[in-house]
Amino acid sequence: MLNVEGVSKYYGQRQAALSNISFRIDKGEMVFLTGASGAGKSTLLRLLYLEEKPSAGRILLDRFDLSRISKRKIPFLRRHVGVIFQDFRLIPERTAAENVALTLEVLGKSGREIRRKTDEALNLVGLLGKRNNYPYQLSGGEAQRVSVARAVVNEPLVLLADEPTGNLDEQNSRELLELLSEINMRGATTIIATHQVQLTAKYAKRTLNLVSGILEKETR
Amino acid sequence: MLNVEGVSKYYGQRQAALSNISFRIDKGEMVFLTGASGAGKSTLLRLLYLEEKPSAGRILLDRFDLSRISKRKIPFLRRHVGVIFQDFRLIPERTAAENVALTLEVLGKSGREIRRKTDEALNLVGLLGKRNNYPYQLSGGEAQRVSVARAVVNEPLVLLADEPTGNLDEQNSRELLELLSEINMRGATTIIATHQVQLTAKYAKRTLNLVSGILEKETR
Amino acid sequence: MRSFGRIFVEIWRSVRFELLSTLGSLLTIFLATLLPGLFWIASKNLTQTEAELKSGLTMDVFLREELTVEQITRLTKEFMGLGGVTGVTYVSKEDALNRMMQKFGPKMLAGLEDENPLPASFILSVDKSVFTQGVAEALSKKISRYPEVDDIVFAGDILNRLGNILRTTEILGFALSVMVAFAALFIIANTVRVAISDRRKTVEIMQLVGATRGYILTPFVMLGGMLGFSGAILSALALNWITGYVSNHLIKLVFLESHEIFTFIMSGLCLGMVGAFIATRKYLKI
Amino acid sequence: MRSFGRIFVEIWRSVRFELLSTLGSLLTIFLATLLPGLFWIASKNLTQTEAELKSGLTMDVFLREELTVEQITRLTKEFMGLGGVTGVTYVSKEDALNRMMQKFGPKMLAGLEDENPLPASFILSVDKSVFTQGVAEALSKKISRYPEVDDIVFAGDILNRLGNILRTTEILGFALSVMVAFAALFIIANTVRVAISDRRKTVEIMQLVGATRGYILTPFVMLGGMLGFSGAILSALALNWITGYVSNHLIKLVFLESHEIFTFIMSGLCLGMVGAFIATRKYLKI
Ligand SMILES: Nc1ncnc2c1ncn2[C@@H]1O[C@H](COP(=O)(O)OP(=O)(O)OP(=O)(O)O)[C@@H](O)[C@H]1O
Ligand SMILES: Nc1ncnc2c1ncn2[C@@H]1O[C@H](COP(=O)(O)OP(=O)(O)OP(=O)(O)O)[C@@H](O)[C@H]1O
Ligand SMILES: [Mg+2]
Ligand SMILES: [Mg+2]
Repeated sequence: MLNVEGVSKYYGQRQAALSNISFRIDKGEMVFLTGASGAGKSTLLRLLYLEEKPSAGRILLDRFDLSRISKRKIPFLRRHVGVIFQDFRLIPERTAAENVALTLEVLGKSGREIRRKTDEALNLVGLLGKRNNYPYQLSGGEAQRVSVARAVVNEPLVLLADEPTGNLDEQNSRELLELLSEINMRGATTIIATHQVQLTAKYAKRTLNLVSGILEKETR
Repeated sequence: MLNVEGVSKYYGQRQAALSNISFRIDKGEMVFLTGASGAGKSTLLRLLYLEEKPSAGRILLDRFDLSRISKRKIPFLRRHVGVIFQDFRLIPERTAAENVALTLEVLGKSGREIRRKTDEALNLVGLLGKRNNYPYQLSGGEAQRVSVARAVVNEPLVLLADEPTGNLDEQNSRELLELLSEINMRGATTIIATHQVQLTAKYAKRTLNLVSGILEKETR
Repeated sequence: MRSFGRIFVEIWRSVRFELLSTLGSLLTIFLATLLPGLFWIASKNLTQTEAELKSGLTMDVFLREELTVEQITRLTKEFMGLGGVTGVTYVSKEDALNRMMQKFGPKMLAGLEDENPLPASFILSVDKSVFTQGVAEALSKKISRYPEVDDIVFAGDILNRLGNILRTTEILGFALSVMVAFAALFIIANTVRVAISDRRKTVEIMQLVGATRGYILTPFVMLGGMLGFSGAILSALALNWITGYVSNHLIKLVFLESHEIFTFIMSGLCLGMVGAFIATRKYLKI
Repeated sequence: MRSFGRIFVEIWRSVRFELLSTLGSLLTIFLATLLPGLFWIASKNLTQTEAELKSGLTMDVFLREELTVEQITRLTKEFMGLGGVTGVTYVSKEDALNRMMQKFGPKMLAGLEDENPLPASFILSVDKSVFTQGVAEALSKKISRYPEVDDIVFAGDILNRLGNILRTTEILGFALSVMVAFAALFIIANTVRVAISDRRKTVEIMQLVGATRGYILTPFVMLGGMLGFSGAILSALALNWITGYVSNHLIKLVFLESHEIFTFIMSGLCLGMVGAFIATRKYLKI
């Protein structure tokens, strides 16, 4: 499914954010990506949803070579990748529901379907009551959950989550991880970047640990 | 120092983000503010740095009544309040160092002093090496630490921190809290909002716990 | 697929909070398109007037004395043989006096009948070729060689100089119009830039969830097109009114013909879309 | 305290990445200020020309026959007594013929000396009061009551109507200029809005760390002022050139005087600052 082969990413010349990373993730797997602040977790995810290109190495997603894909095809690939951003990236002038709906609108889905699926997704993260709140009317944790709802609303093939529990209390964190693993069960290959090592322990899933851009050890 | 008297905050009519909150914080105290996602922690802090006004009640900071202060005086009050925002709020077109310098620039400090203090603050959060990085060139945790540096660079009388460790791994979290308590020792009244209850336990400081906008219990 | 409804919602989102600004930009575009329109109409009318003046222009050949019928016939024939001459009319002393009287009124010239001081003349109609450099001079040299001819008067030189001035003015006007068109392009681009810059985060996020360039561009390009289109229509209406007003109060003017109006308005539309496209492109990463 | 250095750094931040856009807006403001300038110069020259025409205008009183010296003296005195008349000149039949010959050349009117058909006349110089409604009519009525008077010719009516048209044109021009000034205001406001909208987050954060309104506003208002100022200067230069060109090739024109140029450029500056202020204010919360 996902094949990362000797990928490096340099910003400027001084330091590598990622050095010669290689790993394979099978279809339907759920993998944690851990590491200290600045270790390169977000950078790796950014390569996977094509916000940036690797400086060296290859990334194969399904049949596509992400390092070579043409610009015109990027949007169509992204439609199969759901992303929960570390900084949420909600559209400020749209309500929670409209933000979630965006993923479906872009696909040209019908109004009825958009409404049904949007409500479903908001319900899943426990925010149906805040459907008409604008992002500035949401707490940090609520915004994070809206971002989750938007990522999962279209049942993506790949789900990337960057620090999805950073702004959540324990109770909410646990619920959110339950939700992500449920979506994973339904078939979505899931990669979760987090620095909360105690979380990964609880799930006993495969864990990739980054230390200053180097893939240190792989635990299971 | 800080006197909150029967403060409520309503958004729309449906639900109160804060209901009839009252507490006192003495000069030089360090207080944790805990509560689940959406409990009202950020809202309370927003009232303290005057991004919003309370719907009811009074807030007295030093000799100033924050609920009555004139718009023209707000900037001058804010200069004595350092804030670490939950969403960082770094200026995208300025480097880390320039972001930290902003607080001092606004005060009309000399170039030499600005450079000295900025470097000092960045060093404190361990990011002197990233002084020339723009915010998009920082990891989530690094951005959070720049936000910390900006808040403390001018040695504020009051220091408000909203989820300052949300994007940090354990090691960095501990270091940051050490830093905040050090700044507190130097005299800054400090309020830290967080959902990581295990942190507050370690420090054995006074803790205000919010549950759905109501001040539940006060532990020490 | 991508419904029109959505596009108008997007446009409305841009315009909603900025109604005043949108109206301001409409006013500006209206004014900006007014100037090229004015120059177009002015140039059209001037060209037409100049053509009329030229086609009505004659070369007056004054004669030493009245001619006999044979002389008239002969000279008429010979003059017609000269290049550029399209018609020859003989004006006797009496005809000349009648014409003069019509011009100045009989009272002023009363008593002139008895001793007519005006000379007889030939009036030659000429074609456009005479307005080319040197042709008129050659023609009048040829004619002045006839012993019957006393003097030749031809206003072509003055008209030619006038024509040159008109053409210079037209070139200036055209240059100014091109500059103004650029300005209009810029104004529209800027208005759309404000709209998109206010929503740059939206655009960025749309791209991240899989929106194509076209999906994001379309509403903004349409907004620009609508601005240019409406501005040009307002401008055309104003030009029509101005032309009418001047026609009634000053001098008769012709307005643009319908296909020219169409070109004018479509130029506004295209200008708007191009301006918007340029402005929007910058904000797209892919 | 707040150093000039900082302000220019802020302006430079705004302009740096948007050099082309800033130049575009400069061009637009230049064009926008050109139009009021043109109208100003046109109106100045037309007013002056009209005044000259009016001051040179005379009322021609044609007489039935030549007068004796006593008659001339008497009538001159009486005409001078009439309101609005500032001078009286007697033109004998011979004088009239001489004038006519000067106008049309002696050849055309040769032989007229023997039997002069032109009448004698008085030429009355008149002052401005004659151009007010009804005064000219009253005056000519009074004069026509003299038995010596045959006919009165006064071009004031035509000039008056011409004046009216000029004034209408001036009003239109002024209205258009006001609209264009609004447009210029809008263009500057929009340019500054793009600058500030690109940096709205910056502005918000600056306020949160304790920047005053003035601290944030100043660089943007200065940017607007500089745009308006430079645009007006460019415009003044272009107007000077155009005036010179027209003076050399078409008709002599006067240019604005130095205090008028100063007013013109300062208007640009103020317009720019006001536009920028309006644009910036919206983005401030406190
Ligand atoms: N665009 C960029 N230009 C330069 N350096 C960058 C850029 N983006 C990231 N970096 C650097 O690369 C390193 C890895 O960043 P990354 O965001 O991947 O860290 P992370 O593991 O997500 O950390 P965190 O847990 O704090 O979010 C950091 O040191 C960061 O400063
Ligand atoms: N501007 C607003 N308009 C309407 N509702 C708002 C607004 N701001 C906050 N709220 C609501 O008020 C409640 C408290 O929000 P607040 O941001 O204070 O929570 P929090 O304790 O900081 O949570 P978190 O830990 O998730 O950041 C939330 O339910 C939120 O949706
Ligand atoms: Mg990260
Ligand atoms: Mg919060």
